[in-house]
Amino acid sequence: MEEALFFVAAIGALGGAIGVVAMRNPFYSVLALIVHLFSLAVLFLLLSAAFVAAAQVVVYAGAVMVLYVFVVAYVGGGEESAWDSIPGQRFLAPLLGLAVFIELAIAVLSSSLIALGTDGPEVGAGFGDPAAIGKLLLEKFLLPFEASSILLLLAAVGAIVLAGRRESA
Amino acid sequence: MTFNAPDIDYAALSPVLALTVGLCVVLLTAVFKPLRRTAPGLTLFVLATTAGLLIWNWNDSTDLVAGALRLDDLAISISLIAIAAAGFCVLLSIREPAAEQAGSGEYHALLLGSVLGMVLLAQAQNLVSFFVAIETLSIPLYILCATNMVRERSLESGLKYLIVGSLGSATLLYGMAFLYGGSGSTDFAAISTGIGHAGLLGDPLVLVGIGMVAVGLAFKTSIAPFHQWTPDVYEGAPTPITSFMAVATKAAAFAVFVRFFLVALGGEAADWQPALAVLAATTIVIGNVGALGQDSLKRLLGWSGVAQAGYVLGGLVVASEAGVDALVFYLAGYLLMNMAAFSVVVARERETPYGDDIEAVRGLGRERPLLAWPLTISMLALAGLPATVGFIGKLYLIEALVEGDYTWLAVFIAVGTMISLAYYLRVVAAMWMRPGGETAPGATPAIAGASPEADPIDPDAGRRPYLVGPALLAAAGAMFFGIVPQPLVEFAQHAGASLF
Amino acid sequence: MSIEWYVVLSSLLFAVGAMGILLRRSPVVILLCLELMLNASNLALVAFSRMVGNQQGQVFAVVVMVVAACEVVVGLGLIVAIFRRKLPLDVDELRELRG
Amino acid sequence: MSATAWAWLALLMPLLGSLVIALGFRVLPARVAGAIGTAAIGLAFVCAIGALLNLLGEDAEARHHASSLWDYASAAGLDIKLGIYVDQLSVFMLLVVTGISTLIHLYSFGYMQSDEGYRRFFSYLNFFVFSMLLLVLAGNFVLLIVGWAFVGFASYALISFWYRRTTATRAGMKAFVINVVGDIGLVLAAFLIFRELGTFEFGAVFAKAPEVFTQGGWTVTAICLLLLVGAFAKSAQIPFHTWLPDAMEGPTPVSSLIHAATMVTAGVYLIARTHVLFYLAPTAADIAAFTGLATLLIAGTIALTMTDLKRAIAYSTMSQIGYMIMGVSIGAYAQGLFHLMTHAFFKALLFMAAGSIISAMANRQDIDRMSGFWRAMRFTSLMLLVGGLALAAFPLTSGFFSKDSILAYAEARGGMYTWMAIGGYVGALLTALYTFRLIFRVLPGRPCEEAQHLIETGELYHGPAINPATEELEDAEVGFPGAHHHIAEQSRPMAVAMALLGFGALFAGLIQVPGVDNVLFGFLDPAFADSPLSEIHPSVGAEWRGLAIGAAISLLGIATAWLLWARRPELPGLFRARLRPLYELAVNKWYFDEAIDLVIVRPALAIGRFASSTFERFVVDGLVNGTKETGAGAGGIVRVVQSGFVRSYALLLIAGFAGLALYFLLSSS
Amino acid sequence: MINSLLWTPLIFALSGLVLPKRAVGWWAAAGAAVTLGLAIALLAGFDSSAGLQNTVDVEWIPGLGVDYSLGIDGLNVFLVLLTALVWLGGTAFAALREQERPHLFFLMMLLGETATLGAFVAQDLLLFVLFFDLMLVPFYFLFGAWGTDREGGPTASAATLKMIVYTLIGSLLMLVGAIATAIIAADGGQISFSIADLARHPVGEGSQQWIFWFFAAAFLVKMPAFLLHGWMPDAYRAAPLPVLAVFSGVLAKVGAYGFLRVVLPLFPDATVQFQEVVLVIALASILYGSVMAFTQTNVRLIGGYSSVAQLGFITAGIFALRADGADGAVLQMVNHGLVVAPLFIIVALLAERSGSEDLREMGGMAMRAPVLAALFLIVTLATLAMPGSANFVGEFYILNGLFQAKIVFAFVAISGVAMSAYYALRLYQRTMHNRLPEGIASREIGWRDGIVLVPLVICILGLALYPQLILKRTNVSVQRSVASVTATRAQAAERPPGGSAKTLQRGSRRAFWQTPPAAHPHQESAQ
Repeated sequence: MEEALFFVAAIGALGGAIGVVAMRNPFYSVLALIVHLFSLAVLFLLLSAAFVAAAQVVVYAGAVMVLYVFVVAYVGGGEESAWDSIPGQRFLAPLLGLAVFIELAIAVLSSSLIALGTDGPEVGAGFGDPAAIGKLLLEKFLLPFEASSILLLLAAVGAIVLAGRRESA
Repeated sequence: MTFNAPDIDYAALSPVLALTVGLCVVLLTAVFKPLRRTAPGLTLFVLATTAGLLIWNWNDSTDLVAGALRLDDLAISISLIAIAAAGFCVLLSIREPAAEQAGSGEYHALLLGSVLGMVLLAQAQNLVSFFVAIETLSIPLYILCATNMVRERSLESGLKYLIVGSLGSATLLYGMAFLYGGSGSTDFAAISTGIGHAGLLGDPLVLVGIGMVAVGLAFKTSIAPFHQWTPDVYEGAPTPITSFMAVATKAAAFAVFVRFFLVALGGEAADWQPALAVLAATTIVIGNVGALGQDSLKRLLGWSGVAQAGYVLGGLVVASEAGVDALVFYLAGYLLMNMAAFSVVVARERETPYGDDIEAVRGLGRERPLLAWPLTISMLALAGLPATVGFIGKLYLIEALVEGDYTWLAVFIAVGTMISLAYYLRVVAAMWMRPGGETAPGATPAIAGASPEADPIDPDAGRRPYLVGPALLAAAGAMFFGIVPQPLVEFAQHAGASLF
Repeated sequence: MSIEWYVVLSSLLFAVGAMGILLRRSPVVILLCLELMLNASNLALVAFSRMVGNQQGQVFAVVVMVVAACEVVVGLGLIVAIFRRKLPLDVDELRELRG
Repeated sequence: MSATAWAWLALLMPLLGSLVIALGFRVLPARVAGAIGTAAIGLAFVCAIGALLNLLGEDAEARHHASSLWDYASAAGLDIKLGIYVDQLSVFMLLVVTGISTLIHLYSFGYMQSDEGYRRFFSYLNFFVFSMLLLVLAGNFVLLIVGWAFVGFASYALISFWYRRTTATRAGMKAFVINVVGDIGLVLAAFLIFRELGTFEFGAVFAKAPEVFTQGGWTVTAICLLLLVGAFAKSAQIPFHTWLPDAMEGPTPVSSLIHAATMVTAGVYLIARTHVLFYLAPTAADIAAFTGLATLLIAGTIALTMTDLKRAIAYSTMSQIGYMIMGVSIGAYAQGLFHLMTHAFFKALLFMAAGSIISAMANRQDIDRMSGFWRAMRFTSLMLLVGGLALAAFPLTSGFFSKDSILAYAEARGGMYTWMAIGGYVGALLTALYTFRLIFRVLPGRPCEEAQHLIETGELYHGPAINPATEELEDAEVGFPGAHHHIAEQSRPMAVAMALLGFGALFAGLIQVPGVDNVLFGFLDPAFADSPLSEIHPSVGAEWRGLAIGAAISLLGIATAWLLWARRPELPGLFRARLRPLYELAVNKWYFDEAIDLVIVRPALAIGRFASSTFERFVVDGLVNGTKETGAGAGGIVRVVQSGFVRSYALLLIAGFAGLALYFLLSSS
Repeated sequence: MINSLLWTPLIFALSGLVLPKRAVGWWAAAGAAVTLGLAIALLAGFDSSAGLQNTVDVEWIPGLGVDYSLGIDGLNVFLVLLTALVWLGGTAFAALREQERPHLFFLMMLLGETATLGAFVAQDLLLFVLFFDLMLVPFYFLFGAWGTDREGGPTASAATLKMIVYTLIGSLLMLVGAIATAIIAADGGQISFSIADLARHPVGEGSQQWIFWFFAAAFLVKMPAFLLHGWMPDAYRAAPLPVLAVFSGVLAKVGAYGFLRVVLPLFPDATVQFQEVVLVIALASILYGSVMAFTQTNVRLIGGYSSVAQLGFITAGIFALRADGADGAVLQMVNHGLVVAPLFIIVALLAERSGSEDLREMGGMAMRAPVLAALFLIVTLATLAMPGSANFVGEFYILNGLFQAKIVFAFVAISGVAMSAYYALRLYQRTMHNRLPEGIASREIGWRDGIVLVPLVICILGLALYPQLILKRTNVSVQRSVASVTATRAQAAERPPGGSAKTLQRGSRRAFWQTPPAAHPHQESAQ
């Protein structure tokens, strides 16, 4: 059961990812990403990370993607021409991607870390539920939590600075 | 449900708090039109306070907020450098078109945000706060680079920085994930013990993790081959921001570089030392040859910044206390040298139609001695000539390197310096050795022609105290610490001692 | 289902994302690819957190989401600004700065 | 006052004179300068006599003293003092040099009168005398070298005295460089001596030498050969002689003082001074002797064909010095010095006379243009004749005794030296020939234009001032060479000087007549007592036999000369036609200049040209530019990679990451 | 005392900035004069039997083990004097002429003096390196800003840049070398750069070998030596003459001085090992320099290449590794400085008269200028090491040392003497003698220039009369500097090298009895 779910989700995530890269039209790319995100959420659930999965769906598939859609709609998703202005890039990029993947895979598979082979230790029901995460966020990770809020504020300001209409314009 | 909030040592956290509060206050000025003018003053005040609080905490090291941060002399010294850089930046930003377009309040708020990121980064000793801090540092900078929106170059630099930067932080993050996996913890100290317990020293998983973290940090500190954004962004960004980035980002990134690699990955030193050494060497060579024959001063300084980063990295390569001392010392010196140079560039950029082209400083020696001397001193200092802080800095680094059996890297520094003379002295020559190119308006400038993009010319920017002052101050500092280096040496040694 | 699978999958996603950045020229898509990479990292984090049985990884993942959101916001802001300046939305066209 | 004190004084006088004249050149009237100069040398002569009397006051064995003023350069085991060494030899030289110099100064006082460079001339001349005295008085090799080089410089300065003449400056350069080569020989010799004996002091060297060196050992031979380089260069012995004829570019008094009477005989002095070493190195001594012989013959043949009055005499000087070198090398020390003295008299005299004639010729020196001066200038002609006779060793003149004493010694030593004696007699024949060739072509016959003019108007002929060597016009604007010089007939000082010398040339030989008196040798011999060779003494009979032969030869030579150049002037032409190759060889001075030019000068210049045009450009600059290019090239590459495409930056970043990861994977356990 | 000597020029330079344009030149000259006075006082109080004296030693950067320690001994006392003297000459000569931007000019001039003096008196290896590099800075400005651009050739600043980069390669490697020396010597202990300490326990042979070349590179380039002189021609053509006078007169010597002060005592093994190599370079410099000198027609270059040859002699003298050779070298450094400086000043005068610096366009200038001619003649004769000049004594000592050490090298080297005679006289004749070309004014030297030139020439004459003045005072220190090497040599002679300091000492004492004839009581004090 779990396996099947994993593979479905994995394929979904992978397919979504490839879709993002492959789609000529930004708009479709966005949609592909949404697929990807949902399948990721499933994977998170499989890893007993309920809160993360939820956040994934809400924050990403909800807020962020909407933002994307708006922007794409605003700037108009022109298809980009197939012709590549950088010689060799077309050819090198996949190679590098492959290389990176292989290296990472080797790193993981050849690691002497036993736990990697396991499904992970038994964990209680509370593992990864909002309460637990919230507790951590307010205790151990208080500072990053606060900091990220400031970060959000700054980002917002930035967005206004960049995109907001100025008196001058 | 119950949870017990971590006890917070407000005294030690005060700098961060001060910055945060200050940030918000400055942001408010953006909202109320009448207060617009006060933004720079306020910012300076905030920075001063923070600096004060930091100095107040000098000499004691404490873990903060459940070990997310650690305030020690390394953190303090680096934070001070960053704050000083920010202070200079604020002064140089007066009358800066970019600041006007972005709105003074927002502009300075973002600047403070970035500083906050740096201060956090310098103290971070937990992967999460590390990551958040580094993003808090970067994201405002992406924006600030693009703030001079009438100029295409500004936007371009912003976008480039954003893309490559995010790529870098993604890599960094993935590396963190591996290390977390390997050690089972996100605290630096715990990571090193965790790796040890799991017997993963030299394990591919961990090592590749280290590699990816190294890439991320190398990117921030513009180490080759992850340096390519540097010249472009430096050139495109508004000059005050460039000056800030050049010094503060490097400093903060190096701080965490040192802390993370020595505290969390100290056990793996034998593995990462050679790799970093090679990176340093390549950086030195690439940075210096890249700077040869550059006509844009900002670009030239960008390339030189790459090279300098290579030198500084040497201090980390040896993974010794002396190394860290040298690193901190050099960064402090770098602050002075760079600020002197950039202040002059800003001034000339505003008073001549040549932008930041080397033409702009031609004949400066006759025309504006008060600008020529700082630039000269900073160039000589960057070139590491004696009686400047640059010489002592190199001396310090080389001493550390030789002690750490990395003499060959020291030789690289020597050779690199030799190459660097070729372009540093070119600037000096332009200032003193040719008849001044006439700066009459209407002369066809080499760069950023009379296009609509061109910033307005302020004919006597070369006399503005808020430009000349910083230049003179920084230059004076660069010379003073070249002749009386001991105070700065002790400063650096404190910083180094806090890790060992 | 052993953790390895998840991690390998994440690395695959990471590679795909990187490849995307190298291949696509529309800044929007590039941002999307960055998202891919960050999510790959998230997957890895969560997987590892499951493996070591503490939730730090998950918290990290949450924070990463926030950060990612910020990057997106800023990125999109930039794109809009560029669009306003009537500049082509193609990273290859933006190369005044070089050499 | 001790002998050394006198010597120091003698050394001081000319130096003072030179300095006073030089520093006062703006204030001193010309004649005063001349007077000072002459007086200084005169006083030096007096001091010399003082030294002599002092020495005579002591017994023969104790007649050598060293004295030093201060440490000149003493460190690290080298001990070099500013010291002099006074013994019979040096006092003898002292006397000869100061004596002759006084007279020549007197002569110049008149001769140079109308010359702009008058003060400069006397300053130089005094400096020369100082240097010469330093040379002969030096108490160690270093100081000897100093004096040696100083005379070289003085001769350079005086050769190119009329420095507007390119020929003069070139000649000066030639003389100086060749002399420097000589100096180098001495320096190396000094090093070698120091290495073996650890000192430069004459006394110590000559004392230690016999113990340290074995007879004929290679070191001492090497030392002597190196010394010979110096000696030959200074004394114009083959192959270092080519500078001497050119040196005639200088004013005639200079030729007479430096290039006839004193400096050129320094080589003889050197060999005599270091006779101890030469005794220990017979090979070197023989080489020296043969060189002397060769020089005297070759120079003789060349002198036969010279048409330039002064150059002809110069070659005769070379050949006469050949005699002396031969003499002192084979052990005839005193004899050699005897000839040195007499030669000083008559050769100086000859030059003076020649100078007087040349003035009358308005600075022309070509004997083909001269004739009939007997009628025009009686006194000068007389003096020329006297000098000629002495040079040709006419019986009972000074040259007669001195030359034959050398040959007699050679004969007495026997073996191959007998052959040297024979060679010497052949040389004597040549001498007589070329001497009287000059005399018969210049004095008798119908007065030439210039002479005629002198007879009629009683004034000197004023032609356009031209350079005798190149026939090109002088730029007379300068005033030197002066509009005209002076002739003995019209200048009292010149006449006096010449008369005194004439007396010396005729009768100086009488102080040393075999079997009759032994003044000179008696005085000198003790100085050479430490060389067994000085024991050899030809019997009086043998001496007189030699004298008889000498007389016969000289008379024969004079007669032949009369036949060829006075009686039947067409004959020389015939001979010339017959013996064309021989003549060519002689008239081209045996092609020595060409040879040296080919072997040394051209290669050096070629190397120089190669170095500056090729090597410097390609190798040295190549090194510099090479580094520059590399840097620029690398910069170019880096900047191409910096393409501005953000995606290619990303590519490089990922690539870098891949590389780094690969490294870590490989280094992982 | 020594402090005031060192800083006086700088003080005058800075205070000069506030003066009006006309005064600043003379103020600077006054500064140089005061410095000279101090230098003379220093010499007067000099005790020729003692070693290092009136020393200053205070911590400068304790953090890095760098001290501010100065001192005078036989090696540098006369070089200091020379520096002060020549600088006075150059500065005064420049002050006599209209300079543009005089403030900057004289600031740099005097800064240069301080730096050079510093390099000479520094007793801390790092301080030495620092001053060594610092010397270049002012000359970069002086050459570049006041130099002459050559049409068809590089501009002044380009030529200067070449010079700086080229000479700094060496200096930077030297910096690495210096630090390496200190650290290796300290091994783990407290780092000290004091030359004396370092000499007491020299670093291992292996390290010596590469460090030696790092230093040698710096010094040889500075001189410059054959193949490393690529920067010289352009720089010399560009440089303003009064500056060139001091540059060529003094700075080149620092390199040679460095060998005696640093290389011999600190790297004895390497020195012995590479003796021949350096000697070959030295000989090459002698021959090449001379040959070039007599083919050049540009008067500056004749001076320049002759310096190459002269420095070759000096190097050869040092690397004879005998006391006499080294004595000669020190003496010759002073002589050469004393000769070259007036030479370039005279060249300046000639150029003013003939409007050209090319031999082919000069000549006959002695005509109306007997005094100038006389001064020039004396300088020329000194240049060609006329016996009777101090230069001769110098070369005599050098060559004697070489002769006793490596006879073959001596024979080759001495050929340079003959060539020097040729090119020096050639220079004199082609300018002063022969006929006067069109449009050349033969003017007598003015009294103001005379004031500059005559004292220098008098010094030449004085030394010629009494070179012992220098030899006596330098000898002790030179003996010490050489002793360490002779020690090594002797020890190498006995058994495979690489012994502790103790065996070194035994070896050296034996050595000093062995080497004839330079046996000298002072060598005992060398230990």
